[in-house]
This record gives sequence, C-alpha cells and structure tokens, in this order.
Amino acid sequence: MSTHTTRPASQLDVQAIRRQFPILGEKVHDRPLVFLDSAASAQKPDAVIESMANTMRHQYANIHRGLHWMSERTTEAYEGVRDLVADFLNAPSREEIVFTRNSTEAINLVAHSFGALLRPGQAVLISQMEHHANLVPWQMLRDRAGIELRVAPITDEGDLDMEAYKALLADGKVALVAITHMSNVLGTITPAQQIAELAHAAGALVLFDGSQSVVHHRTDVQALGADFYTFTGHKLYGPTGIGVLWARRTLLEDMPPFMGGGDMISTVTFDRSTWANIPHKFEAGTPAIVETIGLGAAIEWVGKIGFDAIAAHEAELTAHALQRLAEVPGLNIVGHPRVRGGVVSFTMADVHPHDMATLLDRNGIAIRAGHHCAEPLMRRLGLSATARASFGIYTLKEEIDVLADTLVRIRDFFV
Amino acid sequence: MSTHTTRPASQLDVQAIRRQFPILGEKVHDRPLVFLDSAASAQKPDAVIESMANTMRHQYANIHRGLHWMSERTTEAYEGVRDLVADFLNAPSREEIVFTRNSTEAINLVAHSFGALLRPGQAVLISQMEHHANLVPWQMLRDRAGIELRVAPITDEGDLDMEAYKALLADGKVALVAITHMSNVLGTITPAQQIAELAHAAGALVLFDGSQSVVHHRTDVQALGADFYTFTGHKLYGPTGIGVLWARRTLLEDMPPFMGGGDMISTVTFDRSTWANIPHKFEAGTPAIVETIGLGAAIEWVGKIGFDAIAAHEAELTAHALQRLAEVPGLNIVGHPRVRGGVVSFTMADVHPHDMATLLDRNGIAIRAGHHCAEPLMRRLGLSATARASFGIYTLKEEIDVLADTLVRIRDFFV
Amino acid sequence: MKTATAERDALYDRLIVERARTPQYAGRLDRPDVQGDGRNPLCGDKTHLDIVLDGHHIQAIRHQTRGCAICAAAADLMAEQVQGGTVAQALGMSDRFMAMLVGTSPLAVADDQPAPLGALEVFAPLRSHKARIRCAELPWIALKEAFSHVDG
Amino acid sequence: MKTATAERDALYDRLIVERARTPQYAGRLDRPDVQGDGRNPLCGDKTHLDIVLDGHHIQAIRHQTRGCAICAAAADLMAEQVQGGTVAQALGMSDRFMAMLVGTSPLAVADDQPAPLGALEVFAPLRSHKARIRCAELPWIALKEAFSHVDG
Ligand SMILES: Cc1ncc(COP(=O)(O)O)c(C=O)c1O
Ligand SMILES: Cc1ncc(COP(=O)(O)O)c(C=O)c1O
Repeated sequence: MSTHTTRPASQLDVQAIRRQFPILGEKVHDRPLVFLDSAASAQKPDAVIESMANTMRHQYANIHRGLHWMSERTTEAYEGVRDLVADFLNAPSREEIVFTRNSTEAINLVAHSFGALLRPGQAVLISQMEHHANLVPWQMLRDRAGIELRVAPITDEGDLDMEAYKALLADGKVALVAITHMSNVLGTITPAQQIAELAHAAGALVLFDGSQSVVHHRTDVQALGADFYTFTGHKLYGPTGIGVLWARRTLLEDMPPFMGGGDMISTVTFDRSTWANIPHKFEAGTPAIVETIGLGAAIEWVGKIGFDAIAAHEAELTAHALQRLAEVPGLNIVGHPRVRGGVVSFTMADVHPHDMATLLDRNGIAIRAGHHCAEPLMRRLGLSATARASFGIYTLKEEIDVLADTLVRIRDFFV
Repeated sequence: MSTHTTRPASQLDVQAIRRQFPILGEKVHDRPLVFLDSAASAQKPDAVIESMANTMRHQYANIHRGLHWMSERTTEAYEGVRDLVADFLNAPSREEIVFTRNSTEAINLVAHSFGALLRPGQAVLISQMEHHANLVPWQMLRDRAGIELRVAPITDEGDLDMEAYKALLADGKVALVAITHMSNVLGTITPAQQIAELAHAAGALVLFDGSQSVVHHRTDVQALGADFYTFTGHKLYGPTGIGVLWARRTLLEDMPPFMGGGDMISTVTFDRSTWANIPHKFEAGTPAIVETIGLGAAIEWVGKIGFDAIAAHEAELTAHALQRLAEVPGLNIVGHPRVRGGVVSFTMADVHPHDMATLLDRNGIAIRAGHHCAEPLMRRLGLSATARASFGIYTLKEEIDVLADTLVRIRDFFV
Repeated sequence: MKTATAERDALYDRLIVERARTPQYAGRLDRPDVQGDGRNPLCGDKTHLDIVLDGHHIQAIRHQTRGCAICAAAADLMAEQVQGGTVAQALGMSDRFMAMLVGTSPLAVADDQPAPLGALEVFAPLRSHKARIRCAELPWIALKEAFSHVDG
Repeated sequence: MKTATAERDALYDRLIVERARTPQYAGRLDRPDVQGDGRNPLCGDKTHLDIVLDGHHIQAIRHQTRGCAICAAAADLMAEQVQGGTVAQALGMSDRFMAMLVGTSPLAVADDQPAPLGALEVFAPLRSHKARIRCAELPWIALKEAFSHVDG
C-alpha cells in the first residue's frame, strides 16, 4: 500500500513496525501524519493498547489485598512487571523498583524522601540543561530545607563542562548529583559513568534522569554506577500515568515514605503507623494497575526489537536529519554534543519556532516548538524557543526528507 | 443466552448493562464469575476501554505544550474531562478540579499543601472509620508539623457519634475535618451536610473522602458545603491511575504546590520559579492523559444511566443482601448504620473471613476479606478482619443469592 | 511551491507575514501617557506598548514586540486599527477581536452594531489553532493593561 | 451440597478443617526453652510457639494461634511433625515445606533425600492461591525465630 520502499541499512523492518501503530495511518489536515514529536511522548503499538484493553476485558481486579482469583492474577501481572523493569534496567533486585506516575513524580519522590535526610550545608548539584522536572523539585527542596542548589554549566557545544563539574564537587558538600542522562533539547547523551565516578569520589550520590535516554539505548544502572534512576512510560511506547524510580536498596530503606495510605503500611494505629517493606513503602493507594501492565507490554515489545537495532536505526535517522537540515537556508542546529540521541533542535533566521511548528502542522508534520520545559537552558543558549524534531522506532528517513523540504518552503514564504 | 431473566424493580436493564462488561462473561475455577468486589475496584465497560484504546489508536500526543494537531486535539480531550468532572461534582469552576493518581494522592496533596499552612496548636479531625488513605497522611503531617490529630468516635451501629464530634470541635482548634463520605467497611453514608455545617460553625474547613460515595449517588459539593472533595477513577467504572481533588478556588490559590516539574510553572530560573495558575500548579509533569480521557468516558457512561436508576438498583440489592445474609447460620452483619451504600461486611462464627473468601472464590465468587485498609476501625470493632461483599451497577440479585447459598454450604463444611 | 504552502495556510495571510517582517507601528514614543506590557511565559513572547492620548483619543501608539509572526502582526495591525479612535472604541474592538478568536461571534458582525474588524479579520482562522490564540491576544492584553487606569 | 463444595476444594482437606477446629497441640508450656512469634499484619493472623528442648531434640511444642483455618491447621500439623525430632530436622522440614508452597520442589520429594512431608502435604494446593501461602508459612516463621539462637 505504502509508497515508501526504501529500507534503512539497520536490521529494522520499519514498515512492519509502523503497521503496529494504528495512529501512523492517520491524516492531519488531509496530509499523512508525519510524527516527529516522540521525545514529548511516543505513540503506542498494538501490543501495548491490547494488553491494557485485554486486562480490562478479561482479567482485572484491585491487587495485593484480594484473595480471589481475579485479584491474584492481576497482582501477578502487576508484580511481574517489576521483574521486567528490574531486568530492563539491570537492577540488582526487583524490590528496588518503585512505580510512580511519571519521571516527574519519581524525582519529586527522591527530592522529598531522600531530601528529608539532607541538612543545611549540604548541596544538590544539577546541570544547566535540566528539564524542569529535574530542577524545580530541587529548588523546592532548597527553599524548604535550606540546602544549596548548584548548577554545572554546559559548553557552547551542549556538553556538560566536566572541568566545571569537578570544581563544583571539590569542597565535598555535594550530597547528590542529579543530572539528565540525555537532554530533551540538545540531544546530548551525558557521560553518565564518568559523572557517577567523579560524584562518588567526592562523596556524592548520583541520580540520572533517564526519561529520554532509556528509549534509545540499553540501560544498565549497575554499569553506570547510578544510585537513583528514573524514567517515564509514555516516552517508551508505553502508557501514560506510569513511571519508574529505581534506587539502591539501602537508600530506599533509609528514606521515609513520600505519600501515606493503603498498601504502604505494615500496621496502623491512631497513634502510630509502621511502614511496609520496600518497594511498597513508596506505593500508596491503588496504583496505576492497568498502566503498569501496559508498561510491561511496552518493555517486552521493545525487548523483542532489541536496542542494537533501535540504536542503529536512530543513529542513521539522526545523521540523516543533521545533514538534510543543515541544507535548509537560514536553519541553525542548536547543540553539537559529542554523543547524541534522536533529538534535533533548530532555529531559523527570521522565522519564529512557533510559526515553523504551525506551518509544519498544516502540512501534517508534528514537531514541538517552545522552551521544552527547559527555560534556564534557553536562557543559557540566548534563545526564547527552539523547534525540535525527534525520532523513534517508527520514524522513516523519508519523513525527515518531508520535514526538510517543507522547511525550505516555509523559509521561502517568510523571506 | 443468559438464564437470568428477573428484572429488578428499578428502571435499570441490568442484563443490557452486563453485556457492556466483557469480564462479566469470564469463568473462574470453571464457574461463572460472580464479582462482588466493586468497592475495591469496579470493572470497566466497553465505553471506557474503547475510549482509551481509541485515543491511543487515533488521536494521541503529549498535551499543553504542543502546537500541532494531535497535541491540540488531545489537549482538548483532556481538558474537556475537567469540565465533565466539574459538572459531575457540581463544582463552581473547572479550575478547581485537580487530577491526581487516585484518592490517596488527592488526600496526600491536601495534607502536604494545605498542611503546610497549619501551625502547632491547630488540629485535624478524622473519624474512627477512615480508610488508611484518610488517616496516614494526617498522621505524617502531625509528625512533621507538630499539629494535633483528633479522632471522632463512631457508635456501635457504625454511625459517626455526632455528640462526640461536636465536642471535639468545641475548642475551636480544629482547622480541618477530614471524614469519609461513605465507609468502605460499614457502608455508612455520613451526614456530610451536617458535618460541614458543624465544622464551619467551629471555624474548621472540611474534606470529604468521596472514594466510595460518588459511585452510588449524585454528588454536589456545593450543596454538601464541602471545602475539599476527593474521589478515585477506578471505583467509578473508570481507569486506574486517575483520581480527582476538588477544592474551593481560594484554597487552591493559597496552597503551595505539591510536586515540581513541567507544566506547573509560570517561569523558571535557577534562582526562583513562579507557579502556573490553578489547577495546573498542582499537575506536575505529563499527566495520565489517556486515563483522564477514560475517566471522562466513565463519567459520561454513568451519567447516561443516571444516579436515580443506579441508587434505586443498589438500594434494592443491599436490602436483598441484608435479608439473605441474615438467614445464613452463624453470620453476623458488621455495622447497622442509618443510611448505607452498596457495601455489606460480615463475619461468621467459627469461620475466618479469609477462609470464607477462598472458599467463595473456589465457587467463582469474588469478595474481599481482611482489614480493608481500616485497621483502627477493626480494632474499634474488636475484629481482625471481616468479609465484605459490595455491589455495582452490574450486580444481579441472583448473584447475591448465589453468595448466600454458598455461605450456607461453607458454614456446613466447617461446623 | 511557495503557493502550495501558502494556500494551505489561510492562517498565514500575506498581510500577517508582511506586517511581521516590516511593521508599520514598531518603536517607542518619547512621552507616552500610558504604557502596557504583555508577556506569555509559555513561549517567551513579549510586547510593550507606548500610547499618547489626546483626551479620550489615541493620538499615537507604538509597540515593541518580540515573538512569532502572529504576535508581531497582531500588535502592528492592532496599532493601525486603534490609532485615531477613542479608548472606548479600542476596548470594544478588543472584545470583538477576542470573541472572533474563540468563535463566539460569527466573524465579529453583531446585529445591532456591525462594527467590522477590518484587517484584523485575517486572524479568524486561528480559531482552529487554539494554542496560537494567545499569540494574537497578547497585544490586546497589553492594551487593556495600558488603559486599566484610563476612563473610557 | 456439603460434598459439592468440599470436592471443589481439595485445598480445604478435612484434615485442615478438623485441625483448625480441634487442634491437638494448642496451648502454652510452663517453662519453654525457646519461644517464637509470627504475625501477619496484613490479615491480623498471629501465632505464638513455646518449645521445650532436650539437647538438640524438640521435646515438646505448643502453639497459640489466632487466624484462619489454614494458619491454625498449619501450626498444629507443624507441631505434630516436628515434636520428637531434632532442631536440624525441623529446619530442614521447614525448607521443604516452603519449597513445596512456592512450587520449586515437586511435592517436596528431593532426589537424594526423599524425606516426605507427611500430613503437611495437604497444603500443596495452596500453590495456586499465592495470597494464602503466608497463612501456612506463619507458624514456620515463628519456628525459625524460636531457633534463631539455637545451634542446629
Ligand atoms: C473510603 C476510601 N477512601 C480511600 C480509598 C483509596 O482509594 P485509592 O486506593 O484509589 O486511592 C478507598 C479505596 O481503596 C476507600 O474505600
Ligand atoms: C529529560 C526529561 N526529564 C523529565 C521529563 C518529564 O517526564 P514526565 O513528564 O513524563 O514526568 C521529560 C519529558 O517531558 C524529559 O524529557
């Protein structure tokens, strides 16, 4: 049916993959949808949609506290995803996997519960390229707990400035380094292993915001030397409403709970309550049961495709995009990091990113424009907004060509 | 197809409704599923399942920050549910509707953000029949903020002891009354309007935990005189992962945010951030987009059936259950409140609730047994556990008969 | 090719693109009687207005705008439409403009008072691009602020 | 009718129901050498063990159990099986019992050591009722606690 016949050099059969995403057959303003906004949220394959629908159709009840068949089977399915996630991250133990709504909640949980153990005089160190999700919670902690918030600068290319980073660790006051594993604006993949080594050498723990990175390559929290790691289901071809915090067991054990309620307690009296074991201590109330099961389906689906194929495909797309976009008159690529994932930001002389986005949309092309929840980074870049195209498993080289061609016409129209 | 032909006196065509719940056709241990555990979590009609699946199949993208068609349409769908919820609760304004994961998170949000405005010397007043979700967050607040936690007793019948309640308000120290609108154990529907009037007269605000009650009758937060109201989607035939906090505008405006991140800010610099307007101030990060849309479908679905029909049907079921269960030898109904919803707890002489639950399950009947996340209430009742049957839109009188008959056989088996 | 895109985008009328590129009312005034500011933190757009009044009349108006084409053109066309009129007329036009954008009025032609929006009607297609409505509204928000202490 | 339910529930073997109703090893001992407690906060089940030792041998054991039939029968049948044996034998039996419940061992018959679980095998059907496994385990957890300071 499709007129796209080129097959990327990677092993991925992209057309076969696309057929598993019903939405990719939709039209927008009478044009075929060209979806280049996966970094904001990825589309969902049938496997995920059906696993959720089938749970609700055939095997659903509230979990943990039920003694009946539906409840036991649903509990098994839910807890089974904890094993899948532990495996996905190569976590030492399933009990170190805490389910949250999204990456934002995972980071807030750490800021609240690990943050409660920090004292004035200690510092949290973030970077200049953080998403608001890995910035505002630390700011709120700073204002609440009287700790210091330090910001590691980036280079003009968009890499973490490692010398400055080391200098900021030097006085030994930093208790926690919280840094993105991949920038949602610049595409930068940060040298997580080195960041962790330097942090540990300075007596600091390290949290990586893996919201963008887990989608593009295999993640191994042990090899990275991470202490905390977070990601969010909806960017990993999974459902909304589900995210993950991984943290080392001893940390989770020492941290006070975040929210109180059912399922997170051991015993309750009006005077005093005691907490359940990890990870349940951090999962109050009825969790996002169906979404967790959907996340499991997403992880299994991605696992079947394999990160070797995914990474190869996305590297090819990104290289192609950098080349084609560079040819567009007046276009300026924002960020030239050493290692990058499938995200490219750009601006265009005389055309505001919002106008680009709207005009692209009129042609069926979905990109994002704005500050990408990274206002301080925009300020560092001297910009108020960028346009951003981002790629996923289902992205075609031809779609990038359509983007580049349309940008040329938009530029013509404006200048 | 079905052999059930009786039609309840209420207007509800229960068989037609049941056909919309695929799971009700399932078998458990080779017996037709008799699902009497809706108070823990209700099953989902096709309308909800399909609205979620179709969103993911045809019209999905991240919301609020996108300028493209998919994002705008998804934003409209998501924000449209805020209108539906405002209407569902008869809230004065859509901006007073905050989406959370569940009721538990809604209460924790209030305990955290409203709690931050309380000072030592002030008190929060709960009741003896609270779910842990409306108890532990206040306990944590007490321990954090040095406020007092008071507990209003219940009568032996399972009603709030109104005289004692008044007495606990008398010194004017209570800043907030947080009480369930319907007990998940006793079925008690509390006199919310009267509770609110007395609270206000004593200078206290009032929060109702509507997790159980919104399912059974029409809710009007203005008529009740509530200041805060919470409920949870999965008990209202809606998805997991989505709950609601309603609060009066001025309260939400005065409260500091709960979590930090994207979407809840107005401007961000490393020094200082300012917050978005309500309700966005309280919705950090990518929300449970698809689940919110599913909640909207649930509310519309329930609305089409109408609370008059639902309440009549459930009243009939509950009366029937009370009568049939009273005939089971050795069975003791726990709680005889003045006004009750479709929840009946019971114990049986010489048979532990867990054994009842497992044996009922072997016969395809799903009920709940345990402390129902209300340990202090169990202690008040002098019990360690109860069995609980709970009814929903799709429950048949015949299913209650099957329950009662099977309980008689279980009792025979044990005694 | 140019036309292909342009045709698809009634929204980006040539007038909008031209006024964004070559504004007629950009700049500052020496001694403004009132000033107004609009800022959209979500996208970083800003506009500043200087206004000189002569009684109830808007004698001169200039804007300094940093933003997208929609916002820049909206500021410039607004200035063109309100200069020379009264404050009350400007505020009335503001209401009709907002109503047109949210689609509550059929192209701003009310029954009793057929005051047209003139060139401002090029913004009507924004109705189907809700996220961009704020861009066109921003200058009018600044105008309202400028007049918030002036009697109509 | 009685049989109908009973047949469906191999899980609730008559032995379990009888021992729950009429335990043989319920009660306290006057001067226990060791004691153990098990408590499942989720369901409120509790068991207390008093044990009199004679060297490495379990001379007498009594339990006081408040809980469901599974828990009560498990405590009573455990007492019956371990009384008279050594501490090491009891702990070995504990391991085999747990393994049977989680289904890692085929009915507790290991290759080299065919030590059967005897009457305890009535609990095997619990495998498919994961939420109830804790009920049967509770007395064994109390036993482990009792022996935690005793050399096997
Ligand atoms: C009365 C009551 N309050 C609160 C809750 C908590 O609801 P959720 O677990 O969805 O947060 C429940 C249900 O478990 C309940 O019955
Ligand atoms: C780098 C980064 N961190 C955190 C987040 C927040 O993810 P979520 O909104 O799912 O919590 C995002 C995505 O928006 C992101 O790109």
